[in-house]
Amino acid sequence: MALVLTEEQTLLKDSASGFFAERSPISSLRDLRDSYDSQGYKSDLWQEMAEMGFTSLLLSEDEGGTGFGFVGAGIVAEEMAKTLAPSPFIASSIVATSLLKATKNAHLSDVASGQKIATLAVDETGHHSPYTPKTTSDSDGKVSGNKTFVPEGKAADFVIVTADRPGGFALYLVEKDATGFSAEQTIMADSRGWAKLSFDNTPATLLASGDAAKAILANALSKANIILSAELLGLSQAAFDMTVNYLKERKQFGQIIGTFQSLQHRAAHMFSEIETTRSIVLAALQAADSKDVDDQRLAIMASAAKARASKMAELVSNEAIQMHGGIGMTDEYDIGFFIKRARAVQNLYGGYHYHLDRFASLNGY
Amino acid sequence: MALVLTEEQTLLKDSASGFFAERSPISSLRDLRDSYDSQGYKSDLWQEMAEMGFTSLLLSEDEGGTGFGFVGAGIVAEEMAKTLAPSPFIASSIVATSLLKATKNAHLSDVASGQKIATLAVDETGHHSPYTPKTTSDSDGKVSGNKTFVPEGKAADFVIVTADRPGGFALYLVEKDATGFSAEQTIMADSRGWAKLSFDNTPATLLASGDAAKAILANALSKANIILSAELLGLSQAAFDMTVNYLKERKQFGQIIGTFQSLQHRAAHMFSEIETTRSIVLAALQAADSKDVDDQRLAIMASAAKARASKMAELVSNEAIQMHGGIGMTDEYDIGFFIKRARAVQNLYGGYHYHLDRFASLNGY
Amino acid sequence: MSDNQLEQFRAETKQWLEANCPESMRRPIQEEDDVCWGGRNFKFQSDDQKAWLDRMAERGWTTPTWPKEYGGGGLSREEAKVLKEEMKNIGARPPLTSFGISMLGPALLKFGTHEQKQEHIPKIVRGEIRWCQGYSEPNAGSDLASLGTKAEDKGDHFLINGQKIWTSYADKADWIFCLVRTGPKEPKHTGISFILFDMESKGVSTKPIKLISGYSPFCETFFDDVEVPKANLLGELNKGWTIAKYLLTHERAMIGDMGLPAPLTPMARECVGVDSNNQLQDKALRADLAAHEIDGLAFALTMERAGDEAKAGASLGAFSSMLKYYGTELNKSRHELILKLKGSDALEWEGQASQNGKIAKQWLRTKANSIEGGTSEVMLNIVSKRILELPDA
Amino acid sequence: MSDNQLEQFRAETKQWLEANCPESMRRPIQEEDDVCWGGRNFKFQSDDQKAWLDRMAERGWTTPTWPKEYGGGGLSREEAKVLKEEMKNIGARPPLTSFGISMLGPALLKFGTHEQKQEHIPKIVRGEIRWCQGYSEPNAGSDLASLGTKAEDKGDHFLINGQKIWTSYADKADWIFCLVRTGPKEPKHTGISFILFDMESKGVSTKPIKLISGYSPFCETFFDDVEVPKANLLGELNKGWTIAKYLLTHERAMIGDMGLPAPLTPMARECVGVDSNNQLQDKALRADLAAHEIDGLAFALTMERAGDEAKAGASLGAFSSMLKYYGTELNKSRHELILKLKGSDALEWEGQASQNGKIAKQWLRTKANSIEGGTSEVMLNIVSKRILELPDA
Repeated sequence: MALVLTEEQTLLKDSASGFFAERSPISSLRDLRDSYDSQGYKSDLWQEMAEMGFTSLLLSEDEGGTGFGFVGAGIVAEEMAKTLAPSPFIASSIVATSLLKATKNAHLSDVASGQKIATLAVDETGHHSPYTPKTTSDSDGKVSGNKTFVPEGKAADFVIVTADRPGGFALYLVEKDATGFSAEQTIMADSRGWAKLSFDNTPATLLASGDAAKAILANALSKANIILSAELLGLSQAAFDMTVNYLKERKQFGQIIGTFQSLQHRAAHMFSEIETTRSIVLAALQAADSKDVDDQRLAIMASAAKARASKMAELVSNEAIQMHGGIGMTDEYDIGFFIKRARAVQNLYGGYHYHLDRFASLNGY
Repeated sequence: MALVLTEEQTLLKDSASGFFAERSPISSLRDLRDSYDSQGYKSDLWQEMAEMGFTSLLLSEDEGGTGFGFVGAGIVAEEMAKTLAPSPFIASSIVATSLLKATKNAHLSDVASGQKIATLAVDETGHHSPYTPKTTSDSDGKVSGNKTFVPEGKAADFVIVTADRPGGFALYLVEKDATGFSAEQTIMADSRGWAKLSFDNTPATLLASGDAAKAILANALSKANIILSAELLGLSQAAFDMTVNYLKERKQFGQIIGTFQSLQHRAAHMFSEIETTRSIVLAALQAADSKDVDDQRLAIMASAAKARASKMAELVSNEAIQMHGGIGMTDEYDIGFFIKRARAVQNLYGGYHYHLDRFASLNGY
Repeated sequence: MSDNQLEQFRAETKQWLEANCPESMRRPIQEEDDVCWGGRNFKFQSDDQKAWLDRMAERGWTTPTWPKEYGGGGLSREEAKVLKEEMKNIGARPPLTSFGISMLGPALLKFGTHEQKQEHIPKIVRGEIRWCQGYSEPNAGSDLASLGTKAEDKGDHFLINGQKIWTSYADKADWIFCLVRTGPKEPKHTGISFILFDMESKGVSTKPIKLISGYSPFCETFFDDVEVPKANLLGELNKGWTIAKYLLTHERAMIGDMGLPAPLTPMARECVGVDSNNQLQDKALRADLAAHEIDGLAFALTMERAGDEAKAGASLGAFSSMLKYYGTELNKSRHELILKLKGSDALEWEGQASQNGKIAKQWLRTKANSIEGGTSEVMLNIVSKRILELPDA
Repeated sequence: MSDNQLEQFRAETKQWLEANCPESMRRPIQEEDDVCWGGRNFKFQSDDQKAWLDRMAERGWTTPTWPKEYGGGGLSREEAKVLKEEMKNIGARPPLTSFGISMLGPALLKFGTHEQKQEHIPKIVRGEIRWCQGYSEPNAGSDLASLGTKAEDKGDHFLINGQKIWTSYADKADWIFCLVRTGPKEPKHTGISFILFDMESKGVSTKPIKLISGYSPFCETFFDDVEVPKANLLGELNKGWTIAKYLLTHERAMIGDMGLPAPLTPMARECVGVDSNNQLQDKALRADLAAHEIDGLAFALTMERAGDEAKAGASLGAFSSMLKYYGTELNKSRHELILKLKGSDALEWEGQASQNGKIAKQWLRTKANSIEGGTSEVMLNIVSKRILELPDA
């Protein structure tokens, strides 16, 4: 497949771009933060996203979706990231949707329509280690344990949770009003809707178990990491554009600072890193949509894209602050929101080193 | 101890600097290369170095040496490296001398006077792995096996060799005319006197065995790596100075290229890397001379110095070529000799990654 | 000073510290509140904090090497080093931290009149007056010399109008030392004067700037017809740039004076875990950590070497710009590494587990290291021009 | 072209290649001698090498997309891609490698007269004439436009005097395409013309330059009163810069056209060894290798994307400078990594074990990648100015 957007995809990009710029500028995230909103996003934005079809991109038109697939989802994630628009898009419309689809769960349609919010609870420490949960379940499917770093964990209507079950690994679904379940909001640097969850003998529905469950989770995490790479690409592009504009305006020593060659070269280098990342993200998105790509190849592309996008985002977000100088350090200016969100996305479902290791192992070394 | 040179050490530095500039400019190495000299250095230079006392720096005045110790040896290694002067200084006057001294071997005085050349043969593959030799010996001390990357291996009058002996690791001494011994010159990128050695039931004198031998070798390798760090520092400094001078002369686009800010910043960054390396090298040299520093601490300092000097030398030698542009690629110009020697020294007794790993292990992580 | 005398000094110091440093002042500084800044409005955290300051100030040991004449400790460099070592041995906190000590003091001692020293130094030593620095302006950041705050000559006083930015703790300071324009704007460096005044003067107002780290250590500071007596000029009229440069060099050299930061090994072992070889589980992170710690060691040794060379009579000069560049970039890398060691836990912003986001906020705080006190870019310019002597365009 | 037609073309091509590509031409290119450069004095390595060239040239498939009119293959982009894929499938070597194909051809096709195309293109297609490029001069490297080689108008011919440097294989080439000054030196870009002439012309001499890699692919080339007919001017007088720029862009875009380089995994596993988890023993090197291979993948995909965007009608423009910068820096890193994987074995310079120092010499060869064809610094200048639109000083 050619590494360019189709006409339809370009239209989607334009409409997503306009939508987020108008409906959820960065000030929207700032408002949520300053009001200590516990949901972490605005319900009316989410409603409008559903109406735009953004919540059902992964479902074919036959399944009641918009059929844009992962390339479409990557486009939306990238545009959304440019204004740091907060919503359960990735947690619910990508990760949970992938898992519900793979397990043929009946909640799928409610999630795809945006009426219900779902999320995956997988991490138990600061580091991603998805296949060896300490959370346990008995053979009746009662789940006990703790999860952390759960996106939209407070807002979710139900949670897909990993657990160690007698006989092996398992994926469960837990309703938010189930007994023994509680979600505590965590205020994180990026001001989004994170939560710590706890389960105490909580009744849960078994979605999948054993190696099948691991394979389903691995596939969903590969896809999730590809979409997160698109998010990192979008937020880095926006931070970079702001920075290049600033270089064209700010004067010091009687000169526009953008005339200084060392800043020019660093900017040109960042451009190269962003553009090469753009290619691998697009190829990974196409791989996620392709029927010819097996799980191993998908995992390689996902880890490559996530590792690279993470490294690139670290470079660009740091340079963005440095090149802005003092003003970049002020909360009043928007650039700080980008570096904060970048680190959260870099960490979610495995950071740079995790994916470097995974890439090497998958490639046989 | 203060991290500055004493008056005596400064005098040694000045005299070494003048000596190598006059007696062994870079053209001297070029001559040896172009004449396919198999010894790899000029005997008269070596004789003069012995007269200067450079071959007996590690021996106290009581032992018949000049008593300058490792700080003195580091000074000589650094100055020698600035003109890439070829000699068995490191192989014989540092590494072999350390080992002969530690094993109280009678050859020590001949080596310290420069009359005999000795070297250590430790590597068996392209990678340094000193304590698990494939070379074996029987209990009579007959050695069989192959060694590679042996500095001055062709010129050496005798070779200290590592072997697996019944009962454990051992260090042996082999004379160059021993039966079954042969040394084959290897022409390497840096045009120095490297050799591959082979031993076939070769009679050898046992110097040390078991854990004691390992400890003696480890100590000598720590010290060797510290001196090699000083060599990397010296050659990097010289390549850097040549480069900065070139930046002040070369014109392009009607300007001295040294006025371009991106080159200025890269040069200033290199300066920082060189100066910070200079500090750790000096501290490591002082540690090698200090009675208060145990083997573990010495090993930490050695690995830190070698890892850092290697990384710095890689940066500086690459930048030196790039900043010289086309002229730097020509054999006629001297800068190419620096990058070639740098990589050989980086590799000898363990490269960057080897010492990074060792540093981490020694520090308990 | 003979080794014997020094050893005697060490013994006495040890004894005195043992007797006078309260137990609670022997614990590491954990948070902002633990730091004693002094000043008119300072609220002591505890009686111990006050006692420790008073006892140290009485001996002049809040400023060990300053002259006794003005209340300083009058110690030699060697003695001061001994004091520092002995304080470190018992884990004693610095009794007083202030810009009066670290910045203004050295300039006052070098450029001040006897009267000025008499007036200001003892109050700095005793922590009675807290100072802030008024350098940067909205349009004069890296290009500090283009500053525009005006001081007009009104006979017996200057009339000051203008705005400063990035004034550290201006809202908590009692006095300010300030660069003002008293001469023509071109050539920029020659029309600047260095002046001291009370922040309670009429016409001074401050507004804290909230940072991305959530902290507000800096202010915007406004001067609206502030009257300052002429006697408050430090050094000569229009020669303030010399003093500012002297202080900047001093400040840059101090950046890394904290010595080798604590090894990250314990945090790494705890957060990342170790395998059966006692190595960190995450081997790539392990390599990054080793590389960083080696760089940190090389830098700490370079600070030490620069100090030793200075003692041996060498002038630090532009080398301080290299130290400032390298030390601040290293500190930024260190905090990125800490983020990686702690993973997502590092990103908590509020809450007990994270001590209200200490790691995240410190990480963001470090981003300013390479901007404040001269950006990394300016430092590299200085190194390339003054040390490498690369030509101007 | 329909998919059906393309599939038919694929089938026919497969069959033809099977029948016509000699077995010995289906082995990878191992060394310099395996490359067929063509030209008057070329010594074919074997009859197979000559037969393979002749057969491919007859169909115009040495230059698949060039017009049939001048001997090219006349294939569409899609067909050319199929041909390339099918050649790759059987491991067929390129039948001909030449600067005539990769550099001069595109310029001739775009700027040449019908007569010029008729004269030169078929000889390029058939490998009869070997070309070299005369651009750089000792004082005109990155600043190519300041070149000084003069071509004086002598009525029916130009008289050429001057010196070129870095002329690839000038000592082996039959003809040269050359930038010469026909107009005033200032403004520099407008006085340059693009001219073609025979290297056997009186007054042309060459001198190989020995490189640090031990190879001598480049020459110094001297012109001493060389007479060149006016008809040999390509494009308009004093408009040669336009052609040179076109070619440089073309050349830069091709740098990475080799696709994804071979994975280093086998070499790494063999040289470094693997542990019981089937991971490289040296974990830090393993992480560096993974990071490098990911960068390589991202770059190869970027080349592919640029190609796809060009097909979709986008103009590559200054993006090619980014590709040139990134691809060459990546290749340099790759060879530093190979050195680390092989350890000291990589540094052998002569001898059988190392195929006479192949690894070391290739490593040094790559250092020129970021210098020749426009330095990395010039590429970054172009990106910052033409893509990011950052202002000139």
